[in-house]
Amino acid sequence: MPKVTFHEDRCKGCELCTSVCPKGIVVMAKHINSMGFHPATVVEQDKCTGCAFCARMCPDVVIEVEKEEK
Amino acid sequence: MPKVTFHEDRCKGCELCTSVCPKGIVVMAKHINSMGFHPATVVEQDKCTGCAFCARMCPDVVIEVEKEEK
Amino acid sequence: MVKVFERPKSLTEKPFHYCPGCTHGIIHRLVAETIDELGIRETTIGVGPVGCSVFIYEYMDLDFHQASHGRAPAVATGVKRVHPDKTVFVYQGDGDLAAIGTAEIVHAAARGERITVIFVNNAIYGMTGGQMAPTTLVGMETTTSPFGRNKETQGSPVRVSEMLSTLDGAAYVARVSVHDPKHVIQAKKAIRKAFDNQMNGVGFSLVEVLSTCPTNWGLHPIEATKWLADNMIPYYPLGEFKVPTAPAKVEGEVE
Amino acid sequence: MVKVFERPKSLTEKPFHYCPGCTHGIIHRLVAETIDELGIRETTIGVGPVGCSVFIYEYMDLDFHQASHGRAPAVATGVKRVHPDKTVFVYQGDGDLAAIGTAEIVHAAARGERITVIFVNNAIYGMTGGQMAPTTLVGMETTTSPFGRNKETQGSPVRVSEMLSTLDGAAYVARVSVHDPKHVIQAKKAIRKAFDNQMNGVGFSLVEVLSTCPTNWGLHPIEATKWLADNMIPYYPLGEFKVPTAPAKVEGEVE
Amino acid sequence: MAKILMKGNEAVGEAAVMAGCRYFFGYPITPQSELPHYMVKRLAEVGGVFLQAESEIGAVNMSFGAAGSGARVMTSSSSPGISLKQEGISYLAGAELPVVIVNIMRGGPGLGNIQPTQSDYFQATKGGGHGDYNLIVLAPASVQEIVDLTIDAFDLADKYRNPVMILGDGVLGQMMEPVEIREVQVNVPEKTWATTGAKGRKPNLINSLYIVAERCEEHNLRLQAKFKQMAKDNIRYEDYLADDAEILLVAYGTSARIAKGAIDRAREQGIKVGLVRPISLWPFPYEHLAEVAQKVKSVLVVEMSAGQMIEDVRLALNGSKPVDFYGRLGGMLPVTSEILREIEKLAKGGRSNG
Amino acid sequence: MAKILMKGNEAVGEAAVMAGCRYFFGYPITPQSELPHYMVKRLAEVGGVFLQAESEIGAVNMSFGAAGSGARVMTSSSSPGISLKQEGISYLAGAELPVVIVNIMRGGPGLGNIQPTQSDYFQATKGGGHGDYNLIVLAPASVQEIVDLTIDAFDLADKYRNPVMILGDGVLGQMMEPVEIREVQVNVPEKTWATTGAKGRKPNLINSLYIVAERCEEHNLRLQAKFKQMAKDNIRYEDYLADDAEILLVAYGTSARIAKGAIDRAREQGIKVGLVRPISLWPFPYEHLAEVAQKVKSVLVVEMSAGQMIEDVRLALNGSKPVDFYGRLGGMLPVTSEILREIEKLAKGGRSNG
Amino acid sequence: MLQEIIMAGFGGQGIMSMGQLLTYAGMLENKHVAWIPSYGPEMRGGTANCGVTISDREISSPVVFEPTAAIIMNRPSLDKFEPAVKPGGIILVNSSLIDKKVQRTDIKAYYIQANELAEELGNSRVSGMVILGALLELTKVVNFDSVEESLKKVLPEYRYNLIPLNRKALEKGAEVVRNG
Amino acid sequence: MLQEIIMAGFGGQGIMSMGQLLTYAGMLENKHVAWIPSYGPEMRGGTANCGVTISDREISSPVVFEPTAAIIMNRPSLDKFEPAVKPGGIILVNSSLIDKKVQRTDIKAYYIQANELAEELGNSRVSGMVILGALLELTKVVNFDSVEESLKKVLPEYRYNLIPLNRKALEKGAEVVRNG
Ligand SMILES: Cc1ncc(C[n+]2csc(CCOP(=O)(O)OP(=O)(O)O)c2C)c(N)n1
Ligand SMILES: Cc1ncc(C[n+]2csc(CCOP(=O)(O)OP(=O)(O)O)c2C)c(N)n1
Ligand code: SF4
Ligand code: SF4
Ligand code: SF4
Ligand code: SF4
Ligand code: SF4
Ligand code: SF4
Ligand SMILES: [Mg+2]
Ligand SMILES: [Mg+2]
Repeated sequence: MPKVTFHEDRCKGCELCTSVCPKGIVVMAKHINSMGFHPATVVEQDKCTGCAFCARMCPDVVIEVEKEEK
Repeated sequence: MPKVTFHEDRCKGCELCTSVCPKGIVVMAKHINSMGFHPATVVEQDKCTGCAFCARMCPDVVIEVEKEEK
Repeated sequence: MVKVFERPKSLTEKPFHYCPGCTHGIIHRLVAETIDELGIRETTIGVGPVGCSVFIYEYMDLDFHQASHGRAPAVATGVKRVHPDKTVFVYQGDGDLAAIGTAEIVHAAARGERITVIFVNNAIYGMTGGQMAPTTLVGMETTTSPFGRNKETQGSPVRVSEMLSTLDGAAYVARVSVHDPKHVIQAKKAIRKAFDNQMNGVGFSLVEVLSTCPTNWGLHPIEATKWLADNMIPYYPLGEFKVPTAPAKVEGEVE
Repeated sequence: MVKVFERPKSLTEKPFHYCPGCTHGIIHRLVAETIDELGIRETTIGVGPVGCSVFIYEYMDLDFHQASHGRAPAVATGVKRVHPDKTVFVYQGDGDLAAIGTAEIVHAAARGERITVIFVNNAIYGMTGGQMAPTTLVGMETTTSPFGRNKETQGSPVRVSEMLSTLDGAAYVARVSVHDPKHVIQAKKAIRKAFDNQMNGVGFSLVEVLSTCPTNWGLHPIEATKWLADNMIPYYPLGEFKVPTAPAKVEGEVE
Repeated sequence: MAKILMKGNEAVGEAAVMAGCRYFFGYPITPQSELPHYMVKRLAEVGGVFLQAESEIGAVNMSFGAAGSGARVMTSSSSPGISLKQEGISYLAGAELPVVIVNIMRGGPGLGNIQPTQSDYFQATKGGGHGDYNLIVLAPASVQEIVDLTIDAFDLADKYRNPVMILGDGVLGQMMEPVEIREVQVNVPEKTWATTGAKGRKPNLINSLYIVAERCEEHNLRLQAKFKQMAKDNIRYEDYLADDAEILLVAYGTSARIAKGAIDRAREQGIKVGLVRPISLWPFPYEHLAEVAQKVKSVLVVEMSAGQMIEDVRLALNGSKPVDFYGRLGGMLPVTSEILREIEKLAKGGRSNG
Repeated sequence: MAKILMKGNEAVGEAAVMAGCRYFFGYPITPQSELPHYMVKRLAEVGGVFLQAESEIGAVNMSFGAAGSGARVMTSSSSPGISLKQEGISYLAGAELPVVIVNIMRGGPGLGNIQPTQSDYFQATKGGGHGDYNLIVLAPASVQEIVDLTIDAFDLADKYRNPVMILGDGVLGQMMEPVEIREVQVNVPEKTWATTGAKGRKPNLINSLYIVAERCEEHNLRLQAKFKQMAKDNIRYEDYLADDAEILLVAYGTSARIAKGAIDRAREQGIKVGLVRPISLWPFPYEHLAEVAQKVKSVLVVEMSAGQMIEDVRLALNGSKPVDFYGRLGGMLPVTSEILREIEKLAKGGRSNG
Repeated sequence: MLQEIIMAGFGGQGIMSMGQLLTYAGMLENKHVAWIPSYGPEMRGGTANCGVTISDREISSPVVFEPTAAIIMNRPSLDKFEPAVKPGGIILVNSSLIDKKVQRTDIKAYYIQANELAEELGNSRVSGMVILGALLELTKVVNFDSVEESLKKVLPEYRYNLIPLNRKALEKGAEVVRNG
Repeated sequence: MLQEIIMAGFGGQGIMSMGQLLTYAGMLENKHVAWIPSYGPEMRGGTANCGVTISDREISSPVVFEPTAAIIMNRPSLDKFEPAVKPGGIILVNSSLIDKKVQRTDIKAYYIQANELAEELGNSRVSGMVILGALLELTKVVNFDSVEESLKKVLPEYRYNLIPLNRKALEKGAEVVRNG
């Protein structure tokens, strides 16, 4: 199952990732990170297809994506 | 009958006029003008058609062309 | 599990200072990914601009020159002539490249300098507070066109890729965008080609990347990507304007 | 008897200092004739370059600015903005316009400055002793390309008219030549159009005139005209690259 | 007359408009951006022309064209941009064109930073461009003075047909102080030399080329005579508690303001210290300074640079007094307490080692 | 060692090649054109790179790139072109890059003419660009000295990581004199800081940006310490009949040569006159001049300018002696007989009024 | 009277305008005034501060090195400016945002729950005005009416409805410090 | 020995090279030498002149203001340089091209039909060498062998055949002034 990891400290809360996830599973967290932004996070990780759209769109290289080896 | 006049003092002897006269009647003079150049001059003025090619090609505005009024 | 997307090695750990949602960050990453793929981190020298990306040298784990405003192509020329075997790339904004640096980019292209230029067109001067750039669209409000850019008095935006494509020395010229993932992937391909060309000894390559400036456009980052797609792309059509025709020349070969 | 060809009134009596056979003189005359025809001698302001034609102000009986090397389009912009009702023209060589002055000409064109530019392309730096210009043909020997311009290291000649034609602000761009009387007549027509446009409030107009430099080409003036026809025209095709499309705008009207 | 609170950069712009300037050519650079931002709107109101050039070189040459055409013109930048204008400035001086040039100095050399400095003093006063020429260089120290000097700058430029520079820094550009916005009687002298179309007169020529050396020397001698006159007529300075001073500070612009703060505190301690603040940096108040310095024991120059104006101070004193220096570099401001410490040292008869 | 007859401009080029310079970036301008014309051929012989840039700005920035990449680099121009390079020169100084810059001065201000002058002294020595920085400025007075100083210039540039300027004029550039073409031991220090690809080491950065003022000040203090060291180690001058002189001339470059001619003639008349010729204009030989001047009655500065170096002479003498001036402007040369007349005036106890 | 006041906090807290407002009020009272921002790279980084000088005499240095009073709106500003305050001076800390206490004993510290107080008044955005009110009360540098007057100069007319709220905030702040 | 020589005429007469040749010869004799051209706008206008200094001592000024000798190859140069020649100096006029006479009496004038003499030798292009020969004879500034030697340095090898002719021209010029 694909997995996305958010390096939350780097997130600036721009929301670009949320707008491009085809599954709509990236949302903004309620809490504030060390830079003072609401960071993005994934809900329903199991729906993730590992398409990496979120990661490719993130200007701050917050997101890593892993997939099972085939 | 058309008439070409060479303001000889201004001529730098570049020969461009000689090369473009369709009648071949512009030639370089033997003598030297005040600037030290062999000036261009017209021979067989009567063959001149007044086409002004010589004048248009002269970089130093040496040549004037007159024609009879029609 | 394998990583299908991770931080490129050619980026340092330092967080970008860019505003939230500024796509300079995406473009930095694409360059770094390309350098990683080609395995040329240790043989690449970057030349940075004056503009919001002035600190690029802090983010890329490479040898770098910080050039004066607009002159990065000239600096890169000096670098490349001394190190013809190294990969030399330039990163410039639109104020830097298309305004003050016009002569330098035109002549680097005309000379066919074997360098790769990443040209970030965000239609504005980001760093200095959102002034009109040569690339600002007609009607766009900026701090120096507060009533909207007036075509009659302030002129029409310069299409850099089209202009440089008229030069024989320019081998590869493409315009891409990074406003959505699909375009990010295309942008990456163009950047890759622009580096490949240099390594193959082909002449000057430039990739114009349409980019957002949410801060100075006064838009939310998501709105900014939409605005780019809706307004910039119609005036700045995407595509490859010039691709190398002749087979790659060996460095130093002379006709 | 009527004069069918005489010295234009807008020329002073002072003999040109140009070398024998240098076609700068023809081009000066064409500009003067145009000004005479339009009856605008008293309302025209010229801006001269640094180059062999630096003394143009001594030959034309007009108000003139002697601009710094390459910056004549910027100077003309200043003049025209102060005197929008006057006719402002610029006379520049290819070193002046296409090398050091690249940014100034590109942006005057992009802004659609309502000025007329006479661009004399003789493929060389005449005044300073025959150095390579951005317009020097590949293989051509000059004092700074003594082995012939090498495309690989010194780049390819810039086609200014084609390059500027990519700019929306450029209303009229044409390339002409003065190597024979027929072409002189065509050149005159283009120059006339370029002035007409300005008077009609149409934007930026530029006429590139292919010109000889017998001295630095090391050719007799007649050979030089032949060399121009045989070598320059194939690389620099003649013609109108851009003609005004929209009807002329009234000065100050804004969309 | 109403007072309003204004930023220094905006005050430059407003004063220019008051002085009848209707043409502004610039290129963005921090920390002077409020000036173009202000001008683009203000000139639209009064029917002037604001034009953002493609570069500083474009801007100075547009100014050349507009000034040669008879207009009152301003161009503005900050240190690196002013360096780029040096060829153009030399042309303006050579062709005798009245342009007001604003330099809001920032940290150098190179890209440096955007913090306030005074490290372009030499460039401004000794000629950063080639050839023998001088600019009138005016250094305001308050927003009100920015207004007054900018207005004067236009008059002086026209009077002498010479470029005039307003030399400020980021502090002056960004700070707000009350200014009096007064009616200004705009008196532009008739410019019969300007290019307006050669109608009913001989052509006018705007030119700095004198290809024959003898002519070029004549031209230069004429310029030198003009500079001499300019130097004679335009010396400006302010004395602050200098009358009875035993220690004399010399500083201009922002560092003079900070120096005043230190002087106030030193006076509280009973130390007799005063200030001469050159307002015109060119012409420099050599004689005045020499006169005031006669009565003092020691002189301390305070600059936001490695020591540039100090050379003019030394030239003024011509060895008559020791001259000490306290300076901060690279965008750091002199600190009142540190200046005070230098003053105390001098008061104790030591030498400052700033 | 063989002597050959060479033009000054060509000698600059040959010396550069002797010193291991393999990169030349320039843009045509009279009267330095023989230098690029020579270099394009000579560098082809030794496998170097000659590149004609699109402008002087292009040339100085190409030099920046090449110097930052570890090469020995030269760029050359004349007055207006050098003005255009001022931003670039400030960047070179800020980023500490060793580039040898040649200025073959011509008449100004503005377009001026192409005749020899010395009117860029201030620009060269006080900093025509923005910010606090110094160039080493070397002023040869013969073709042999052009060779020697050019070779030294490359070593000094590398030693201090600082741009070095060779300041000449049209006379020096165009004249021919015999020169010794000797074998030069080229010792380029290892440039571990240069950009060569970050292989097996941390990335190298060529940079002049220090956005935080505290860092920028530190950088500047480091630069100032370097300039101090440079100033200490590199003072050069020549004394000519100065030992017993009662009248001291101070002149450099071409005007020093002409001054020597006048001195020879004055000595024939028995007037005790000598010369100090600064060879390094920065650092200026302040102390040496002060020392020599102690014994003289009066000092005459001769320049091909309106008087620029005279300020440094006055700073050196610090009021201890009267300083007179004889200068020619706009491309005119000082004339031996006129200098002689000034000397005679001073010998009679009068003041020169040159 | 010479008051040299530092106001410091995050960008977006309205620090700069608050400083300008105070400066304006001083000008209206015919005092000598100067306002000076810090600018530069920090600005994008987030912190913003400005100095306000108000004096009976001509102002020598407009740069505030040793403030007689400081308004502190975030934690980094406390660290930065606490050491700078003139001995005997005052420091006003927005304790809604800062939990740290002032360490120095030679200056007088006031902790004001400005955000809570502002919210009590119905609008959290006037927290700055609450602290400013406290400053006015403690220093008497200008009076409330002048600040209200300057608001009129600074705000566009359609915003005049906000003036009473701002006035209330000022008074609230004053009250808090008056009472201890 | 200090000789300061001006050579002046039209561009194309080989004046500059003649000056360089003389300079070279001086160098071969281990004398101190300097050559200096006039440059600038005149050059395109047509006149060309250069100064040559040859001395036993180090050369102070390479600029020749008061020549000890002048070779004059055209009329305008006569007008320009006649007044400059040092009293007691000499002036050599190519009388093939100049019909005017020298007016000054404090200098010694020589008129040489250089073009005719050169044509007698079979090549009008060596007229300059004829005058140079005269100068050498009169001033002894360098000897003929050194000039011949320098020709070898200056000419490409395939031109060495011209050397005897040039030598003859030098001697011809010397002969003319020796005899007259
Ligand atoms: C010579 C000079 N002129 C002006 C500046 C000021 N300046 C810094 S960045 C910049 C423009 C930045 O715009 P752009 O290149 O579009 O980059 P962005 O910030 O939009 O990425 C300017 C004008 C400077 N540093 N140097
Ligand atoms: C800033 C500056 N750089 C260089 C020069 C020297 N210069 C004078 S004219 C010229 C080029 C002339 O060539 P071009 O423009 O082609 O005119 P042409 O003489 O061929 O008509 C140059 C480089 C100068 N005067 N100023
Ligand atoms: S990898 Fe694709 S599916 Fe998974 S979170 Fe990211 S965008 Fe959504
Ligand atoms: S795109 Fe990146 S920075 Fe923006 S919200 Fe998503 S994770 Fe955060
Ligand atoms: S007018 Fe025509 S025909 Fe007559 S001379 Fe001239 S070119 Fe020949
Ligand atoms: S074209 Fe003109 S200048 Fe040339 S030879 Fe003919 S008349 Fe003379
Ligand atoms: S100002 Fe614009 S370009 Fe600069 S970092 Fe912010 S969003 Fe990006
Ligand atoms: S050098 Fe060339 S361009 Fe200049 S005048 Fe002579 S022929 Fe014409
Ligand atoms: Mg941009
Ligand atoms: Mg040309």
